[in-house]
Amino acid sequence: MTVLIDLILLAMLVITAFRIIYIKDLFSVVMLFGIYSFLCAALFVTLDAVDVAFTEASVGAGISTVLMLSTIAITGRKEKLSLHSHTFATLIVLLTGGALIYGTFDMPLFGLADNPVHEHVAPRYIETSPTEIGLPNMVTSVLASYRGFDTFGETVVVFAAAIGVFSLLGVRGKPTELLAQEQGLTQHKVLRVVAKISIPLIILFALYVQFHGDFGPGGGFQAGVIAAAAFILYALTFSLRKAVGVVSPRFVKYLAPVGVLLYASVGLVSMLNGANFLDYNVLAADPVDGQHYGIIIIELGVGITVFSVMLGIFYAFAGQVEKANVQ
Amino acid sequence: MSALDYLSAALLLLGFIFSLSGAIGLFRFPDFFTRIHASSVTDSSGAVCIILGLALQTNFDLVTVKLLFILFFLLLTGPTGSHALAKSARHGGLLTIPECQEKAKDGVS
Amino acid sequence: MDSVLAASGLGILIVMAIALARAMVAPTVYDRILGVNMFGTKTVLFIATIGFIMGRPDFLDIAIVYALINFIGMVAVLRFFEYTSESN
Amino acid sequence: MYLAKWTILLAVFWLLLSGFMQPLLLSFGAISVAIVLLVIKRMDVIDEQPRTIGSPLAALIYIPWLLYQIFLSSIQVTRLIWTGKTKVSPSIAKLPVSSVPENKKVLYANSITLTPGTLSVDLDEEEVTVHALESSSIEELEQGGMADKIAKTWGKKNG
Repeated sequence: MTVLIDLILLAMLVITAFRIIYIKDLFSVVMLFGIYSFLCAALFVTLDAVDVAFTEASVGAGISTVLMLSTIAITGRKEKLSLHSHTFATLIVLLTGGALIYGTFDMPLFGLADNPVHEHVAPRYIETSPTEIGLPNMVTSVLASYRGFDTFGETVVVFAAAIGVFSLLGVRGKPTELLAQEQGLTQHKVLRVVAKISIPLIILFALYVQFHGDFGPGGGFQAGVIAAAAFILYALTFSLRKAVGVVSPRFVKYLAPVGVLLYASVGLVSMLNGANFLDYNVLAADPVDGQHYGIIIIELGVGITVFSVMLGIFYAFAGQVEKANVQ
Repeated sequence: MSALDYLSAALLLLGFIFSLSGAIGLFRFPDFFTRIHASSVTDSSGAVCIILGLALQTNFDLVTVKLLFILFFLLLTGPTGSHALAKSARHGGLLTIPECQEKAKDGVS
Repeated sequence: MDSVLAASGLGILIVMAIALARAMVAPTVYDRILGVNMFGTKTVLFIATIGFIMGRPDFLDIAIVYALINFIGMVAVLRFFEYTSESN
Repeated sequence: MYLAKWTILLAVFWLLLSGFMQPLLLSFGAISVAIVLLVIKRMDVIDEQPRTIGSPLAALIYIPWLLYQIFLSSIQVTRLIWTGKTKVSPSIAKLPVSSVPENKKVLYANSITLTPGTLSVDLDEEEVTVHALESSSIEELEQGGMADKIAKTWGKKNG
């Protein structure tokens, strides 16, 4: 039965992808991309990859849609027709695709128990993580402790992306006069009332995801994105000007490095205690407790950075939209 | 299967029928505003029946509460979305069928 | 009971497919938004059902996120739709 | 009073989501609720939204009634969908909302949308514009069954 469900989902995914290629209205393309993300996430759920599905749903369907829509609002809705011939490009794409498919013949069959991925580190994680780290959600153990260094790198990459966006588009410390006339969805009374009721619930849910990453799906990445989405909802329904009044761009700008530094400081503290960078065993008298504290703190660091980076990027994009609107 | 299981299966089936009808209605109804009504069948009755059907499968603990929260949130945001979309469509100049007829009459006379 | 759940999961998938068809071939852009929105709410129900089929009710957290994101996406679409139609 | 209501609501929401009674997670919960309250307070200073979340007890009376209404009209719309489009005679009308308490107007508009067959397409201070699949649904709304139910359930005291 699950195979049938997987097949239907994959078929819908392929159809959506093809439809996206042929639509010239970029606004519709963005909406179909939203569907694409929902389908991807549903597939991840059927594959039991809950944490990935969580991220795909919040980042792919949520934040990406908002950011792409802001981009379209600046650049225009129609795709420019290309005058070049597509033959050469098609050839290259076909060749690359063919090579990739050829490459898969050498790969082991999907789902076999003796695949290389299941033979080296995975059994060790599965066997020892309950005693070494003691978290019910093994994904969090791998992500935050065994691969804590990788996750640190990812957090730094997110932060670096923010630096790139901020230096290109700029995030102002204070709302300018440009924003003064901006009204938000003032006409939509129903929308505003419902948004106002749901925003606190969304933020609380984000914090729940943040602090329960050890037990269920979720963690800092997802929590940061959901919390940022709540403020984006506020900016969309009330107005960017009011959202900037609640959480100022300056605050967001200073908060982004705080998370990265919090993460790094855990590593430094473990080094000062005579262990390797990001080895949480030495953070408490009992190594398992140490792991637990370390993971909570670094997840918090990830959450803070992701939240502020997402909101900051939205502010930068939306600020450009309003600027284009006024001019 | 216990009595609760039968009840839950019946609710799931009913939810499926409502959802399917709404989806068919998306194609059968003549204009955008009538099609919103079709989508509203799936959003309200479809969601209510399916989630209640699933809730009967739980052990009546926190999982049930989470299901009910999903239902609450869908019932809160679903109509809000439909309303805002309809309002946007009218604001964007889309006319309902009675208004179209009115306009056609005015144009003739 | 598992077969009933699996059947209802498949049923929701069919509804999702019809909504997807509406979102792809839409007479007006509003119909497209309507189709996408319906697809989103059906995905929420689908994930919840899958959680029960696989005996992992903690999937419900994901269904909640879907419901939240679907609403925010809808608002974003309306917001930027009003914006672009005004400036054109 | 308003913030106290939110505090209780958020605390209950946290406990229901989490279900853990360990001191560490409970203190995280307290911190989270405090953060959200801070955000609510900051938002209230900035926007001029009327502050209300209503009484949850009244909702317990209203929601089952609403679900019953939804069920009834769903069957009606489902019949319309399957029997063909020729029978659909959509109509649009403006209804007064003066009988509904101010802070329940949004609830009224949403209830109209939630019941299949009727859809609120606009809401302002005095009127709600309703689009219906059949003109009989509008007549039903004009008789004020739903508005009366809301007014009766919440009473006029909250204003």
